[in-house]
Amino acid sequence: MDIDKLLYIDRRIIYLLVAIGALIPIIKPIGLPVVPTDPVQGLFDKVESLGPEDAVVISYDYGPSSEPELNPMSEAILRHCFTRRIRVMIMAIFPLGGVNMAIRQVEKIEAEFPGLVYGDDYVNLGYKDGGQAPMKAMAVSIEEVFPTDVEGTSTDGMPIVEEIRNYDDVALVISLATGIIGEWWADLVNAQFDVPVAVGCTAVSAPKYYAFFRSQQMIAVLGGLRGAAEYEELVKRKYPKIAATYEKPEQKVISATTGMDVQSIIHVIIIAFIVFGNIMFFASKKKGRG
Amino acid sequence: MEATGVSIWVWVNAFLTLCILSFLYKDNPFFRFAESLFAGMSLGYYIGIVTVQTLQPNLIAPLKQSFTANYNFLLLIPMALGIMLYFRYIARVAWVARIALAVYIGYYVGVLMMQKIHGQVIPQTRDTIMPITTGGIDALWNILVIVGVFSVLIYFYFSIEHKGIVGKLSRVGIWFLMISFGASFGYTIMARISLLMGRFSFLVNNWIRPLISG
Amino acid sequence: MSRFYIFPALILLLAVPWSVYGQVEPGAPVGSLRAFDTPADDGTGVTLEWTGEGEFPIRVMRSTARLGDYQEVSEAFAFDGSYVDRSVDRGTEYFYRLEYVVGTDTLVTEAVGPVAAVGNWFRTYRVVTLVGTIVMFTLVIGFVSVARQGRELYIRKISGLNAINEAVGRATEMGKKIMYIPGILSLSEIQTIASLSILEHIAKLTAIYGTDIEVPNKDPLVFSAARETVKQAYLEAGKPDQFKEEMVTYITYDQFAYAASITAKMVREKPATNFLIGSFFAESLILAETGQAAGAIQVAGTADIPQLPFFVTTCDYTLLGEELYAASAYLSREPVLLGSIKAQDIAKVILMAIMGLGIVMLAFGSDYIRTILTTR
Amino acid sequence: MRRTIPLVLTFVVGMYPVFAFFVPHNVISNMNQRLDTYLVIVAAFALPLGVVNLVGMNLSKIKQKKSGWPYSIVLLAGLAVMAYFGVVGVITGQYTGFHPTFEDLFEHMVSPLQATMFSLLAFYVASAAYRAFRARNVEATILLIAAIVVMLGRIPFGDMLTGGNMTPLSEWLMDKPNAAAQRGIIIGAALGAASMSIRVILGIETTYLGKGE
Repeated sequence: MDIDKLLYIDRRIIYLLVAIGALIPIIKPIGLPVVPTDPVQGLFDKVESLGPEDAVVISYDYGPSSEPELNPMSEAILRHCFTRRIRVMIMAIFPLGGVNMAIRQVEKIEAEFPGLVYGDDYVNLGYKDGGQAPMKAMAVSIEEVFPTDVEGTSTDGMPIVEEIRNYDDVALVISLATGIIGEWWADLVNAQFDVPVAVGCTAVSAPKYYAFFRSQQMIAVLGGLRGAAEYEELVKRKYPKIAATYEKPEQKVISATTGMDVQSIIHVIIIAFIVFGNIMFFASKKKGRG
Repeated sequence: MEATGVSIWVWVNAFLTLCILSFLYKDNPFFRFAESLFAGMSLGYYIGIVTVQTLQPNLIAPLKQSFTANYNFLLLIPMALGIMLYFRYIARVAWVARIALAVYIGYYVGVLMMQKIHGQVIPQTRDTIMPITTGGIDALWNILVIVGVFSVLIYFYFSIEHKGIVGKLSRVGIWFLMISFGASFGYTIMARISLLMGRFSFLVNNWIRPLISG
Repeated sequence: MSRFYIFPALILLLAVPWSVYGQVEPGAPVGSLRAFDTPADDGTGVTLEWTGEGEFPIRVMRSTARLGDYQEVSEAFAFDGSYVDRSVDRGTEYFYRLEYVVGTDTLVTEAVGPVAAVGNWFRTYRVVTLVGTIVMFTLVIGFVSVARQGRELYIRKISGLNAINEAVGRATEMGKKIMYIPGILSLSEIQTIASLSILEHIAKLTAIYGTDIEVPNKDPLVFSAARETVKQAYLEAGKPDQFKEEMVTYITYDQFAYAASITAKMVREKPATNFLIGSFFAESLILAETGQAAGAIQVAGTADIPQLPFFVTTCDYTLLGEELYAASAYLSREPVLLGSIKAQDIAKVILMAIMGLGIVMLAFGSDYIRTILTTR
Repeated sequence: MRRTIPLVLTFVVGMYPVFAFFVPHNVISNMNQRLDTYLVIVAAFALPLGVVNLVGMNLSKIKQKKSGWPYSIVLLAGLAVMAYFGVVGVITGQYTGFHPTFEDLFEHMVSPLQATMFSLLAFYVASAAYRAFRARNVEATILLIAAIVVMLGRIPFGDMLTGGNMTPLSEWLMDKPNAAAQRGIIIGAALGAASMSIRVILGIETTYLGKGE
């Protein structure tokens, strides 16, 4: 057996195994449990401390390509806020499809909470162009930044918009973000206007955000699918009613917990390859010396 | 648009998905087709986005509405700067394009500088000031973080040769960087797999399953 | 605490809030109402302060005349002690009073006013940032002028710079082309500007050695500036005739379509060397891994921290964060720019000293330094 | 003249946001908000610079029948169709937003292409990990161990294997040594960016302008 040849195996073998690993649980979910961590617990506790008299801004700062990671997160958070009857203002800063994410998510979850009144308990303000500009302007007046909601209806007279005038009335901003926007909420909005900010991000940004989490510029960081699965777990534990939603078959296919099965399998495949590569590496070194 | 119980769009979607995935095996005409289509369509998409989401609401609509209200005539300044960019095509006046670039770059450079100093340097410096005498394990971890920050900063110190004590500290800095890179890489794998799941779950649940079940 | 406020307080004196005091009514749940222009803002707020205890509900009332019609602005509790009215019109004079219910009677405090919101000229809470900014400017200007006077500044060898020259050399030996990818952000990103000055250096080398270079772009402004840069480099190297328009091209504005085109080029045209220098996002690994598989030597450089692990694992050399900026100053050939690297170093020393001092003071029970570094 | 005007402008416009950062007065802040939208407009005008280049290159490819020229037709067709449906609403005033076909084309063609290209990363992280994580020397070994610990800590399987110890360990790694290193890079890179900004504002760094007169 030629060890050197094994050391440089064709990448395509790795690709094939990864593809197979991803397919199996999609066809047949397994369901392994996850353990919640501090950065996620932070958001759960914060939301638990809020009630109907408080308002939360949820900003959809991601596009279609991050859906698999951030949708399950958004669903768990929306369900949690709606169950606690916290007032929710939904908006989007991400230019490429952020508003579509917001629309689809709100449509999906609002159907589960028929008791809530649009314009009073929650509102979807839609997309605002300009990145940091609207984020800054919201410190003065949210209504001026969003004169209409996502449907083009005037927000003038909507109780939630009348009462939640600017960041002073907002208890928490949650940004579901890809790329740099999550960071803006921390180093711009939190730094300049002192509003607590929690960020749910793709797993790529999370390592950097641990530094922001430590300095409490972000009170919570939900990193990727794992973060979503943890939040799902926390919410399900506390609220059996929400847990029941996740048992429905059509929800099961795309929940974060199911997704973790795929993750487990592929992570194990990659680790196995790394271990194999190192064994071969040391074997070839030995051979070289011999 | 219902073909075999699956809409034609799902077929298009699935076809393009497979075209791109085929690149993993090797470069081939299907990938080349999808790649060229992608380049063209995406640029066309941005032409639409820029027109509808930027030029229409921020420039065309306000100017059409009223020239004087809300100082709308000031919008002629960015418009003029934008047009100056095209002076590049005429050699004799090409330098005029620099004016637009100068304004564009100048502004963002100023904005970013303040954001970095105010939003990153100061808070991160502040947060490195941590208690080290409280006793217990937390104090130990705080010392670890402080050592990490200092050694990484020393690694980035350019004015001294990295020899002796400075060399040792910067070596420690490299270790910290390596832990961070390894950990971040390991952490990120999850994000990348999620993306693949999204595509596979589309192929399986929206395309193949309906085909099989009729 | 009190020591820290001396400096801002001096500045505050320049914009002393004009405040008016109300009367304390004996036995009332709230009293000592005062209203003043909210300091250090853009003239959109009037701040009210009062003394009071308990969760006693009160209403903040406002009118434009002392004896006029008072409208409710907000509800509050006695123990809140303050409220900022952000619904004012700038420059309009208002009168305020608090209203509360005892039994069946609605009682009011004495009205205070007139008070108007005006724009202020300094954000007192950003003194520390101002000091930091001034220090940074001073350091850069100072060291650049020292360098200008011809004084030698020692900067250690940055190993990434050798890697750049070697990578150009390898492409020349192999007779294959060099691909230079300037990141995917526009000129609004500082990294892109740094990348352009590194590109200038590399283009000069390729002009001298007669190596082929290609710079595919995602951002149209960068495209236009990169073409200018490369053209200029060929001119300065005395080979203007060797510059070809096709060297700097535009691909598309979409991140992933751009990545698809570049990876296809890497596989089909097999460049000997890839430079990935600038601001990168998720496409970093798509590009670098494909380039690696295609057998190219790769040098990367970015300050986008999340992408560093991918470049470090797939490229032959990576300029990490600050090294990118240092390299661009180092390579731009002008010795004065070395002064700015020195300035960065001194800034680091100052920061480490502040951190060290803060940690020691904290150990002795004083969080003075932490407090002054609190930003808003 | 040709160099002085741009440099003076860079200085004035660059100092403005610095000034506005410290001065809350409405005269300053109003203008600052305007500048934000203005520069987005300037950037929008830049897009044709790229489009002209791309179209020109592909047309000449087709004319000269260079290898792969049929793909240039695909590219130009995609560009034309998408751009047409993108701007037709604004030009005719028929739609306030996008033509419905534009949204369909995006959702069923552009978006899946983006997502699939993005998803290739799942394969690339695997192959990069296999190749790069070798215990060649001290640094590489640290990199390797940290990666494996965090990978195991992220998946439920890791906890099953170690009786629940993997999640806390990987969290510790992320929260302590990782955060320390990240902080070091953040501070360093921010200082580098700030000093680069000052060089640009003061006109010391001018590559982006081109050097000629």
